Amino acid sequence: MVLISNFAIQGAQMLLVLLLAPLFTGYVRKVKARLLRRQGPPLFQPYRDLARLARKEVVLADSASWLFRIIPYLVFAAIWVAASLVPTFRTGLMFSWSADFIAIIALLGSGRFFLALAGMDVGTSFGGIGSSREVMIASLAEPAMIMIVFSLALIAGSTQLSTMAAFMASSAVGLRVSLGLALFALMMVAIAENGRIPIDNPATHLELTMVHEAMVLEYSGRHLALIELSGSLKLILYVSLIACLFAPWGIESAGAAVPTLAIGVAAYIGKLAVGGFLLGVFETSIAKMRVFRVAEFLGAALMLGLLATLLRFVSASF
Amino acid sequence: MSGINFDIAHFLAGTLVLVSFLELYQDRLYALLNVYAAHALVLAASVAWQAFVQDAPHLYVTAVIALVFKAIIIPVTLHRVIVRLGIHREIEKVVGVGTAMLAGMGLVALSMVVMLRVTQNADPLAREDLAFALSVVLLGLLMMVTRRNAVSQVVGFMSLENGLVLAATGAKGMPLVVEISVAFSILIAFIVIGIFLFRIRERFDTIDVQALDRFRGERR
Amino acid sequence: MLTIVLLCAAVLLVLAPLAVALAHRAAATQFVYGVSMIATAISLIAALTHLVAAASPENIVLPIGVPWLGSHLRLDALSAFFIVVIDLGAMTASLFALGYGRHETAPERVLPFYPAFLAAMTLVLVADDAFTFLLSWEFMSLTSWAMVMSHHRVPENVRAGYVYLVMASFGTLALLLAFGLLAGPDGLYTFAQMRAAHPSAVLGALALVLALIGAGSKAGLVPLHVWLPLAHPAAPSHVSALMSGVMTKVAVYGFVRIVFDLAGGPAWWWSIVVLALAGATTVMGVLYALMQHDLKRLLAYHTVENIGIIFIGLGLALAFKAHGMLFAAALAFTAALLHVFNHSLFKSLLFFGAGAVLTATGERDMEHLGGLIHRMPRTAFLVLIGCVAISALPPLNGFVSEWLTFQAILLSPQLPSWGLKLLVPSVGALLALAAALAAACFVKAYGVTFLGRPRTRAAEAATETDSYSLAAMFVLAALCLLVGILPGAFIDALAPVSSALIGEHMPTQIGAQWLSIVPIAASRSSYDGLLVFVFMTLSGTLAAWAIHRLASDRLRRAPAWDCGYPDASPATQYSATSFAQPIRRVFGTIVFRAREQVEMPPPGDTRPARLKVELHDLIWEAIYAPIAAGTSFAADRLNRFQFLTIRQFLTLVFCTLIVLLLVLAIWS
Amino acid sequence: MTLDGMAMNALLGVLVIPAVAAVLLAALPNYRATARLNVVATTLTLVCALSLFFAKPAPGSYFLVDDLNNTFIVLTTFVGWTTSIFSASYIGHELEIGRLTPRSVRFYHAMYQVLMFAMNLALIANNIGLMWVAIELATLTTVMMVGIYRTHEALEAAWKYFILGSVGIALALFGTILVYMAARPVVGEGLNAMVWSVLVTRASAFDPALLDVAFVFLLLGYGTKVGLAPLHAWLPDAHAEGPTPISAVLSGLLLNVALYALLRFKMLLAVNTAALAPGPLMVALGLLSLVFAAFMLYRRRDIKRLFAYSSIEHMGIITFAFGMGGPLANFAGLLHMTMHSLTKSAIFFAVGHVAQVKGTQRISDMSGLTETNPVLGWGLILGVAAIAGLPPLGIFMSEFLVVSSTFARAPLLALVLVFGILVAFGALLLRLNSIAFGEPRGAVGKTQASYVPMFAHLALVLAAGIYMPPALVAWFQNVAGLLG
Repeated sequence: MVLISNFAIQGAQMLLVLLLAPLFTGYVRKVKARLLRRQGPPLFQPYRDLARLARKEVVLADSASWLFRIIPYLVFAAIWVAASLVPTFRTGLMFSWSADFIAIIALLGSGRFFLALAGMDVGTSFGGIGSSREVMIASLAEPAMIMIVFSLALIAGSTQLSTMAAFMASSAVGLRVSLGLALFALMMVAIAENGRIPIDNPATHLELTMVHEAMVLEYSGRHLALIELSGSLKLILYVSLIACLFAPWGIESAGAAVPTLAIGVAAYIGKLAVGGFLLGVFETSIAKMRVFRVAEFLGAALMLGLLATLLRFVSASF
Repeated sequence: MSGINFDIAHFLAGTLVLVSFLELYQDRLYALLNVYAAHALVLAASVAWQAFVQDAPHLYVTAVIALVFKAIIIPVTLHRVIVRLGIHREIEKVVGVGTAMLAGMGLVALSMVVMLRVTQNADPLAREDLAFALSVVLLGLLMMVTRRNAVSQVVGFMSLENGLVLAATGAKGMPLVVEISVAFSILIAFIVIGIFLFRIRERFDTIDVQALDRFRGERR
Repeated sequence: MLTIVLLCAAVLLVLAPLAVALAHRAAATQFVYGVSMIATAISLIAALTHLVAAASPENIVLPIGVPWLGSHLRLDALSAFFIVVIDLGAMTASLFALGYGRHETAPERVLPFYPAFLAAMTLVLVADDAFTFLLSWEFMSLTSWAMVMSHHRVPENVRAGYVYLVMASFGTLALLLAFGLLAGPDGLYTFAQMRAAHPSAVLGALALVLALIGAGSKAGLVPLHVWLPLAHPAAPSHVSALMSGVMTKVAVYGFVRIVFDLAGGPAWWWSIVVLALAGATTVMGVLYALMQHDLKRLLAYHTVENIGIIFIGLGLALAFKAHGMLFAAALAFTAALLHVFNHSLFKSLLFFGAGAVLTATGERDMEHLGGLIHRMPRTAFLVLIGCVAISALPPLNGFVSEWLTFQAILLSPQLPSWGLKLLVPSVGALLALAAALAAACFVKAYGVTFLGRPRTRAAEAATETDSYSLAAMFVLAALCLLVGILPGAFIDALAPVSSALIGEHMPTQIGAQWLSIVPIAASRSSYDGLLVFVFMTLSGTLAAWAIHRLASDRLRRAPAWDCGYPDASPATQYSATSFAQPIRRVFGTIVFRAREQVEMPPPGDTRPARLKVELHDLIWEAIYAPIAAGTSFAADRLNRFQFLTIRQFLTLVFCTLIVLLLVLAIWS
Repeated sequence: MTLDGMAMNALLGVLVIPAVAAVLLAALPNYRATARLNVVATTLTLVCALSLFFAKPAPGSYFLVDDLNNTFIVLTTFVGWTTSIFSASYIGHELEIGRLTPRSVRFYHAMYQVLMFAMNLALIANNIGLMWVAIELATLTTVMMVGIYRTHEALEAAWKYFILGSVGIALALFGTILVYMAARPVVGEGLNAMVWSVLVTRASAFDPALLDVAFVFLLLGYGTKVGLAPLHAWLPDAHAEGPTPISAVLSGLLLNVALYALLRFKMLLAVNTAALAPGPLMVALGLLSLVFAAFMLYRRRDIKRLFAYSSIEHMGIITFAFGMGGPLANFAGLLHMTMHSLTKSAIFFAVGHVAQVKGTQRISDMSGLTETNPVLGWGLILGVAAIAGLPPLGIFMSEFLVVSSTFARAPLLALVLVFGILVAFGALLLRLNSIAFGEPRGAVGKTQASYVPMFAHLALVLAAGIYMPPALVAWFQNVAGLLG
């Protein structure tokens, strides 16, 4: 019985993030549009886009290989698995122990690895630009992320997201310098990883400064749909990550009864709304930076993370 | 051994050192040869004296060799060689006479210091003799390294060897002395012939760099 | 078991002279590699049984070597584990060479040394006295040197061989000093005696430094790594695989044997030295690799990086051991050993791939390759697995060992000493940085070599490699996946090693729920490669099925879109150099004093624009160039003594005499 | 006939056979016959030397056979034997190309035997005067042979060797006289005061000061023959310009003989506690020679000169080892000495053939030897690997023992030693690479080389590196004990 309910909850979580992801993307777009005094596309536009893309036929470059065709599925799988292991409305998910925080980062890493390969596959100059810039950004973002993990794990005494979230929700945390630094770094990394302004602009094409879009330039049809979907999944993943670590309120602990779960879900959706709004505000209020400024931006994130970790190492009171 | 014998032996050895200094002082080849003859003469005398005092007749042989071979034949031959090869008569020195002299003094002092450490129970004659012999040897070496002409270097080597004979004869009852002196005479003969053969190379140290490179077989 | 291992080594040693005799026969290649494969397979099984059975050490003393000493041989858990690593690599390499060796131009320059090399490595691992150890150690260098010189007509290879052997004997001399120290003035050369001697702190410290120099120079620790990227690529590919994937592990073994086993209890600052070097090695190695466009050299530099990762684990183990935190020490130590195993797997796999590419195209330079995935799909697939593994991405094996290392780092705040408190997290950051950069580097390597469009005729004409090579690569790839999804079994196999050297071992992993690994406690951290793998396959196939079923599965081939700049020329693709440009901009300017200058001809001028990139190998310029210069300066100065005149030589003699006499005079 | 009598005969045989052979060879005109006779003579000598193992004659006032010189005698006669085999083919080739005339070959063979005689005499002499005479004889004969080609370089080299040698002779004699002087008050006048076996028993009572001075002179005198820097000047040229068999004998044997003489006197001083320890002097000269020669190796362009300098280097190591003393170091020194003789002569065999094939001794004119003459090339590589102390060859073991035993006693010295070894290794490898590998250059003619001696030596070196027969070991250890 318990087993089944656990399965059910795990499945619910997977579906939840999958279904919410496009909506969240649409929501952020909407927010940005409103802030720019535009009407903006309807909230559910992303779903329509995905559906249309999925129905269209795939136009594949002559020089594309078999790898190019399976990569979208690989990327989607990696990111979906990662997203389904981040506690959203309830900790102690059934399979949460199968991959801790570090493993989740690494899963995202594999997703990026394959996407970058896809950029190189067709053998076009744009794809190359995209991939090389993507790996450059990643080479700074990942260590920063690991540092953040370190500092948080040292506070919570675990790299297990459920445990960490539970600990954060408890009163034992208190306000800590390292927490602040980690949060700040995490936000910077999240922005970079999701290719948001000021690192990259998801809404542009044919611009020499684009990164993510250049990589996936050759994709079309269902492949493109999957990649768009994984993009939204990644975004929602990061937001719920920040939510569960720094705003763990309302996350139901393991073994909570079904009706109370509804509260958890509600809280989660609330957090998403806030997070999306803040993201929109941030993006509209800042200008995109030159590609090689990104290094400094992420370098700063890395330093913040390292500082947080060092503080934790030096004394447990930080 | 009675005092007088000791004194004479001592005197002769001392004279040998003195003559070595004279050699060091010369700057003409002929003069040098003459001085060397004197050197050999003194050696002969001292060896003979040793033969007498130790009543070791075989030492007379050495004395005779010294007298005939070193004091007469060699100088004459070298004289010939110089004439025949038209070696010019200047002795080319690396360092000036004065410096050489000072160095010589230093060497004599050194040999004294080294030898006088020898404890008294080794008999005094041997001790003094060794001191002088060592200084003669060192002076000979000094001469070899401060002279440029082949001939004067040979003379240096020969006076070095005189020092050895002095030591050997001074060493009472040492076997093989004669054989050794003979062997050395042959050695010297070789050297003289050598110079004769190597007439192209009047000096042991040429300043001609190409020649060096050619001969050393490097840098071809 | 030991006897079996020794017999296999003996067979290999006998094989060497046979190979000399047979070298010119047609069947020689098949014969030599076939026999080597069988021999290594047998001793692999023997060592594996010894390791898994956690049997007690076995000793044998042969009446050879230093006369009054004999040659002591010993098989304990540590050597058994490393023999497994060596023989696995050797076996697959021989299998690969069964096919690859056919293309060898001068087999008589490789065949005799190959089995001798394998035997030497095995003997190093079972040696139990200093003489036998060093003998086999240097013999290993010698034989591998001979194979590096096999293509001796290429001047670079000759230079590589030179640097290699000089560095090798430098390392050997350092180890010799270390052993001389541990053995003491009356020559107690057996390891048993050294263990019994319990060296003092100072002795131990000196031994550590010397071992770091000796073993480090063989393993390729920065700054002693310079020979490695020269020598490894120069050898035939299966030998490169052995040198990179396996011989460096023998060096690690040497370090572990001396520092953990012989040198007595560690002092806490040892770990500082080791960790600092290891951190530098890790990042420098991968940065060097990123700047390469020679495939095999890139792989060689990655060996440097991975050696760094291994030494990070060892350094942590030292730190924990010094502070008596044996449990954490066991974790770090196991992580290091597991990475030893993993690296031997995927590095051999990748070098085999490079070898296959080399035989198919005759090219090592990535800038002349491309699009091979179309022409050699199987190789491409297997190499891809290797790339994912070495980039430490789940669910493959590379990630597991790095994950364990991270877990060990997370335990280190309990370390009391301040130096470590500051050093360890920075090392962790370096490790993370290296991991990310490695991924970038292999995106570059794989993308430029196998993906895109062929850049030269040679790349277009490539054909799939032979079945032997494919088999060898397949075995390794399968193992990479296996270790990735079932790490628990392998960790348990390492338990006897760590309990022998650390005195403690990680909790038994088999039996944790769903075959996950739990280094400390389930609440603290756990990872389940199997489950992640299953999840990914499930969701991937699910998505594919759903879309193909519910939406469309139609597909049309067309020219590449490329934002509407259709350009047929493959020259417009991103090259390896251009791919590395952003990272070069970010890191290279400091680490390599990288300078880029662009010559842009004025409008109307038809000359092509040129981009010149200038890189400096600062380590070479700072350390090795001065040494070379100094040597030749001294040689020139002293060489004047060859050209003195007889008189001047006499003067030398005279002066010596005077000096000695003066000594006498002053003495009294 | 009694065992002792047999031993006495063997002893005489070692001397008489070469002497007789020398006379015969001087007389016989025919080349083939003389070459054969040469080999036969050396073979017989070897047999006699070997028989000395089984029965040693009682020490007389002139002759002495103990473990120490037994080692050297056997080594000398053995290398002399193999070298005579090698020289048969080598000199044959020299005759063909007309570098040597039949007359000079006769002279050469005669001199070869005289040299053997002199060296054996020096080794078994119990009388320090006799020993001196013998070594000088050996020197003079080698002078003759070095000059045998009558080329300008050869004469130059011979002349230099001659002059420096003579000075060495003089110094050594002075030292000998001093030893006599030291001995006389204790032992009494006459022959006994020069008999080593007597001296060594009474040396403790000798006047230390005299012994000190004596040792300084002997060190310089015989050190000149050993080729220790800075007394080495004659050695490279003599090796380079003489016929290769002589280079082999010089490096392999004569240097050893001179060092042997030094060791005898070192043992004298070791007995006398008041005298200064000879060790430090030998250590200093040894290290100096090692480091100096190591750097000199880098600028060599002539292949024979290259290996001549490597001989200086190894003599340095050996002297260092004996200077350090102690069972381990002495054992290592003896082993190193034996291994060096075998290896270096093997290398010179190879080099001789290489020079004949390529028609030059210039390293820059020979390249890719493993392509053009594989057997020769790999033989040379093996030889250089051995001389560079790479396993599993013998010198590795001796260097292992020297370095490891020294480091525990005098770390700094060991560091210098290691430094020198490494520098030398770098130079040797550099040259080896350019000779054995790379695009083949120079003439690629074949030669009727006799590879047997070379590979015989290398096989021995290899065997010794892995397994040493207990008899040999016991014997070395005994000698090491004698050396103190």
